[in-house]
Amino acid sequence: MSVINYEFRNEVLKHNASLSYCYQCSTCSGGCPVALLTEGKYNPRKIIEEAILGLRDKLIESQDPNPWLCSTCQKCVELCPQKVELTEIFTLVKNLCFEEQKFPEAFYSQGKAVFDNGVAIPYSNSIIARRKKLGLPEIKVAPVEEIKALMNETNFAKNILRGTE
Amino acid sequence: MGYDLFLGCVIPARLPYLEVSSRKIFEKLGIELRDVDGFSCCPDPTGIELIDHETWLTLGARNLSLCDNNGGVISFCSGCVETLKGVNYFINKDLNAREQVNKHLKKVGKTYEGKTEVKHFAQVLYENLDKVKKNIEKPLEGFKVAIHYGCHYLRPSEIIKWDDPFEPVTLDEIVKALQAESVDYEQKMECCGNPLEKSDKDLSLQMIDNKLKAIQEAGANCVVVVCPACYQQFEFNQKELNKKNNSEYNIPIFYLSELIALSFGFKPEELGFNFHRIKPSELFESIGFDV
Amino acid sequence: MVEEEKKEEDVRVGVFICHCGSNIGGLIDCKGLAEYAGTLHGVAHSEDNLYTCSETGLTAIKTAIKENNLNRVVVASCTPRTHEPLFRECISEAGLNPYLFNFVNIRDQCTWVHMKDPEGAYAKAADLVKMGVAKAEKLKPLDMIKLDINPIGLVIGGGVTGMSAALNLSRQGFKTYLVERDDRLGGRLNDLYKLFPHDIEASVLLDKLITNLNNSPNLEILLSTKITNIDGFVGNYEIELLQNGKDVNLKVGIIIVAVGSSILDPQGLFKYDGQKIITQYELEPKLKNKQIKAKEVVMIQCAGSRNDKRPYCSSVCCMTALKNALIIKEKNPETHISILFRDLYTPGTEYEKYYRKAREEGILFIRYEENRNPIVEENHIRVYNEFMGEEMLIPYDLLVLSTPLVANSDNKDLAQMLKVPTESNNFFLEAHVKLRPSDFATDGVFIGGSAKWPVDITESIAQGYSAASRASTILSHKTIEVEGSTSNLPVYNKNLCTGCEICVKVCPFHAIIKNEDDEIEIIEALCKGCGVCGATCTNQAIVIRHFTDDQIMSEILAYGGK
Amino acid sequence: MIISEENLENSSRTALVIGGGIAGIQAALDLADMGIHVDMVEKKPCIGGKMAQLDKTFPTNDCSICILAPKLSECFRHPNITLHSYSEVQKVEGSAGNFSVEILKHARYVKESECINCGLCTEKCPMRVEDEFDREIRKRRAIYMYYLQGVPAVMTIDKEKCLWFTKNACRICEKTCERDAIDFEQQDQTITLNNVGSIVVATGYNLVEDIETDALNSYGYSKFRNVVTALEFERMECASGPQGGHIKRFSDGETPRKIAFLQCIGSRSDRFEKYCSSICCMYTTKEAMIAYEHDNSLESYVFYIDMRAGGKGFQSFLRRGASDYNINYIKSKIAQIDIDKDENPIIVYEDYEDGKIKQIQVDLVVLATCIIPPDGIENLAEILDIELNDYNFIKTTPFIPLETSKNGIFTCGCVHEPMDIPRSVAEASGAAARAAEVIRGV
Repeated sequence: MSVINYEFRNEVLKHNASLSYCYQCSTCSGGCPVALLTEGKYNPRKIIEEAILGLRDKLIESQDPNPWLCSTCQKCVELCPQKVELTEIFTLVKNLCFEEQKFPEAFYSQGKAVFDNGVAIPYSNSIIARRKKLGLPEIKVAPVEEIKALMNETNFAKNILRGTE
Repeated sequence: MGYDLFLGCVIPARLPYLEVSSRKIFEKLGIELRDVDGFSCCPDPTGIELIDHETWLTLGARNLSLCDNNGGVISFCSGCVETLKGVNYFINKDLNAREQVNKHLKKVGKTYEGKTEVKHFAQVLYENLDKVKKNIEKPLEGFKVAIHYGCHYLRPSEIIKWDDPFEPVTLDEIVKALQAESVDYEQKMECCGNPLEKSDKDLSLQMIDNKLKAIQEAGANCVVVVCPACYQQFEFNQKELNKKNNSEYNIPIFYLSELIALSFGFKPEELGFNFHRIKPSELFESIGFDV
Repeated sequence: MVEEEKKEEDVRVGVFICHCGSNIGGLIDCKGLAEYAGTLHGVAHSEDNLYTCSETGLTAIKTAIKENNLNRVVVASCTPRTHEPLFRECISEAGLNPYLFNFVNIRDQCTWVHMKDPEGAYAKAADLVKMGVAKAEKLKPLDMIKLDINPIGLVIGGGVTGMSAALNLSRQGFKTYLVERDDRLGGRLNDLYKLFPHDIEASVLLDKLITNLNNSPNLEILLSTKITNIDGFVGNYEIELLQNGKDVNLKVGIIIVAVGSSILDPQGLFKYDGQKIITQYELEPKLKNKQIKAKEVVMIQCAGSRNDKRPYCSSVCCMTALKNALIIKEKNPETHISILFRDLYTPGTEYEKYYRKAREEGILFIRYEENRNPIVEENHIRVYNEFMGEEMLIPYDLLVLSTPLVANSDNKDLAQMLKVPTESNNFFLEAHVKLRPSDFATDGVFIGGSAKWPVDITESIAQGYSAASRASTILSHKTIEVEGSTSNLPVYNKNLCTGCEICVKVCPFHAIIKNEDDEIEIIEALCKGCGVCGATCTNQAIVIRHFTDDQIMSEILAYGGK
Repeated sequence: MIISEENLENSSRTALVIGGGIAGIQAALDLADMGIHVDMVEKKPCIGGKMAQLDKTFPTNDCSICILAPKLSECFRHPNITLHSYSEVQKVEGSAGNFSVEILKHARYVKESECINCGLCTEKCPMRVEDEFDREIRKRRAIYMYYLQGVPAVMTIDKEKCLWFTKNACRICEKTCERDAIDFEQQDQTITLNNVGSIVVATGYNLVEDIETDALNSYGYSKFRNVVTALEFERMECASGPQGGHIKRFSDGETPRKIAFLQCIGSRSDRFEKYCSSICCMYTTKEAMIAYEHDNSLESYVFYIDMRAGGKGFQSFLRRGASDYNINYIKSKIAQIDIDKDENPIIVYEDYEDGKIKQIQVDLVVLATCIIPPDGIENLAEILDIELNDYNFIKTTPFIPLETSKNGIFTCGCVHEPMDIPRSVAEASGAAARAAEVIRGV
């Protein structure tokens, strides 16, 4: 039994006012490739309705529907007749899940890699050799310390490292 | 003129052979690509952005702040392009976001005002299609190409502002210019499923399975992509699917730059085709394409 | 008349078989049917046309009348309901009396109902044409009745519709009476605070309308006045009224019905208590007096409508709810408002924009299903939210029911006095819902506003004007000729009458009375020619012209006689 | 009831009605029946407007042309109405009570007084041209009757397509005509009306696809043969339409057994038209009912956002649709459609009842495309010096309905707001009443 949570609703609205225009027509869910594959277990419209009603528990705690199943294909954004910026709202939801440390493991490894190396895929010796063989220019190394500094600034470091502690 | 080149992570560190063909064709076309010091991960619009939008925006803005604004920046990767265009979009749309980002950047002595123009490499090629045509030495006759535009090459159109989000034409026109055939297939505009790899591998495989099935049914003999994430999804998963479902996928996957390079007369050896998991040589033989 | 002097052998019938596109021609052989008609007794000309009713077809009839010297015309086509007047007018333009025309219905009665049996349909059509020709031979020219028009209008109902109608009629130059049973003009406008979609105050509009009425020289307003009796017919109505206990009599030429609608009694709906649970109409004055302090407001749409008892959409409630919700929000943006709806009704340009604005202002919309009404509990509403696929609890300290407009309970009485029909929900029923929205089937009586169907203020005003226009088409003339009744008008033979008065009882149009001399009298202007009296009369004292025994027998004999 | 010709004294002022659809016709008839002379201007070769293109009308399911045709004739024959068909208003001067109007009457190259619409010329004309009235489902000739039951019932030569005008050849029609009705020398004519007391603008509407098919593209319109618009379907259903009343889909000529009707195409959208087109829920139900009457094995699916049925008898119409006509109403807006290898449209939708995403294959898709302001409205507004609203319809003000921004000029019907026929007719009468006020000048 859900109860409307105006506080959280307003938090989402403050972040993205387009949410309010949704009239629940289901263009998004009908056009979503993942919704089709999962027979509606993943449902972008329902996430939006939960955001409209401010159902933080469903969105962040129980993650029903699972926001990480969005393939970011952006079809819904493109098709929405009310120009609701669905994926931006989904991003907010996932960002909040991240803050609550409720996110898939793979995102952790990618985030950690960028924090440690400045890039998502560190350069292995074999790749460096292969590049040479292919006649490609030498790799320019990302300034790791500068990136780390910024990631500390934005609190990313704190959140990503929290998982490892 | 020319462009600053934003390489990103996947191509240089995992698929360097795709970088080869890309650099070669731009060189042949006489379009200068400048390597820039100090770039980091773009960062990934299907990764970092989803967990921390602010960090994504900040690092992206930092990357753009390194460009010299002479002609703008291009990338071989649709994900990087979406991030960089997205950063411009948000920074220009939301002044609070711009202020916040610049507050962070100031700490590392940088600033970014959202002015650097960002282009996908396919966009530049499309804009120079006449030049491309002039350099064709070996028309790609017999190539029945299933074009995979990929989501982030097109959408969100508010941010990408390039081709039509559902009825795109640019890649078709490039492929046709190479005198290859663009094969229409049922799932053409669907997502390859790569971003789901992080959260649900099975779903991700189902999506690429559906695409490959449709491509096979339509009678295409190869696929062309313009994004390394899509490339990996198509190229790396065929064997796995075959094992899992008893399917018989063996469809070579080309990067757009590779097809163009072939038509320009570059040899498979110099393009690093030996690094492809699904070797294109069988295709060349079967259609009598004389490399 | 020329035709009357002609002897029977001079009868020259023209038969026109209409294909009606493929409606008839697609199933049966119209050409063959026309050829067959040409062989019938009395037929001097026959042809088939793709659309006899088109200008091309009508020209063909007129040409044939001239070229073949026809004096009777039979058209076999769709239905006399829509097309008989047209063909009558056509032959009268060619110089024939319009009643020398006979209609044979071969679409509705043949090709439509026997769609799966083309041969049977053809045989039946041939029989009907044969019978139609036989009757045509016996047709007699008839005249119409000319009626004087009393160029005065009566508008019943002083709400926004009636005021608009009266204003227009008087501005067109017609003396007009505006009768209102209340002691003030304005009707529902008096109960409303602001009006959608531009949120002007109802009193502003009302004041403006009243000022305009007061400045109109031809207008007489009768307040606190009830209609007690209506006599007469188009052009000549006699109205008895009761004004503050005094009898008043008016003579008018037309009547416009603009009595509006009523508010549903909410007792028993969603635990209505008049305090914490009220209707939108009760909310209006509270909004005006700024009495709303509630923090949690819930509104329920279709409260008492779109159900088995009242299966209609009252069409104004969604906009009313949006408007009132926006007023509350404007005064106190912190108020939480949820609107529980089934299908949000905001058609057109401004209304859809208003709905979007309501969403923008943070009003929540929750859809419930027809068979899962929200349940009102002590401090919250329990509703199955279709969008979530689960039940929700919504707290409330004010519940507002969007109840429908309903027909006035005394519509039936007025309808009886006017001899006009009402529909199943007791709203007045117009002549044709599509093309005659402001007319009644009874000539000289018109309708507008929520008396006919719930409509908003803007549309009520337009409908008031519309009724005035239709009324003006009559009032603009010194006389009119009444058509429908004349063709079938009964002829009453006093000598045969036994005085049983059955005809008086059966006449559905109250056109037959027993007069002061104790004689049966037929009021021609009221007669619609239905023929019930003639069929009922035990002594053949009433004969229906245009449907005489002779004419009908000739049809029967043509079908099966020797 | 017949109105006699003995009128009340009328001022010598006349009325101008622009637009010969059902709204214009009703306004003209009312004014004429009040004894006021009316000049009616219609751009097309014949009056009748959109209503003439419809098969049936809701909620009574009356045959549209059957109930309209008598009114067309009445308009044509009324002694107080002068009909200017194939004409446009090109200049208006003056003010309420005394406008002067210039009308451009296009040359038909056919003498209206001579042509009897016998059809011989059309039969012989060698040019095949897309038929606008039948929404290009069939071809007509370069000399043509605008539609079968059209009024005035005279031919028109399509100058753009006629071989004589394009290639200086042919003139077969001229040789064929037994009444010498063809006149290649005919010129456009300017007609001046003075003493026009009031003007009623009733130029109706266009459909979104008339101007731009963007809103239809994600449904494969013009790419998939089995995706049609509602007005095309209307013509397909119509007995006098291009398919002779036997509904056949375009890919294989088969009768569809499963039809999906998609609502809000181009309307209620921030991308296309923001407003609700008002009539689509009802006309869709009607179309599905009529299709069912053609073939009782038909299943219909109506995909909607909100069913909007507020008019008289509309709710019971929908209920009947569901109970007696096999119409399934599904609350779900369709995002896109695809086709299978037999060109059957595939529809994916969310079913709110169980929250599942479902897929159905149908034989035909009908798009409920939305009403937009009529072509040329900006120009007309400029000529009349009246304002348009945010949506480019004629601007009116709530509580002052039917009045345009200019004194003495009134409007009715879809040219100022999307609406159904009963409301258009009521408004037309209302506009006539207001015009009469001005003309009578009391």
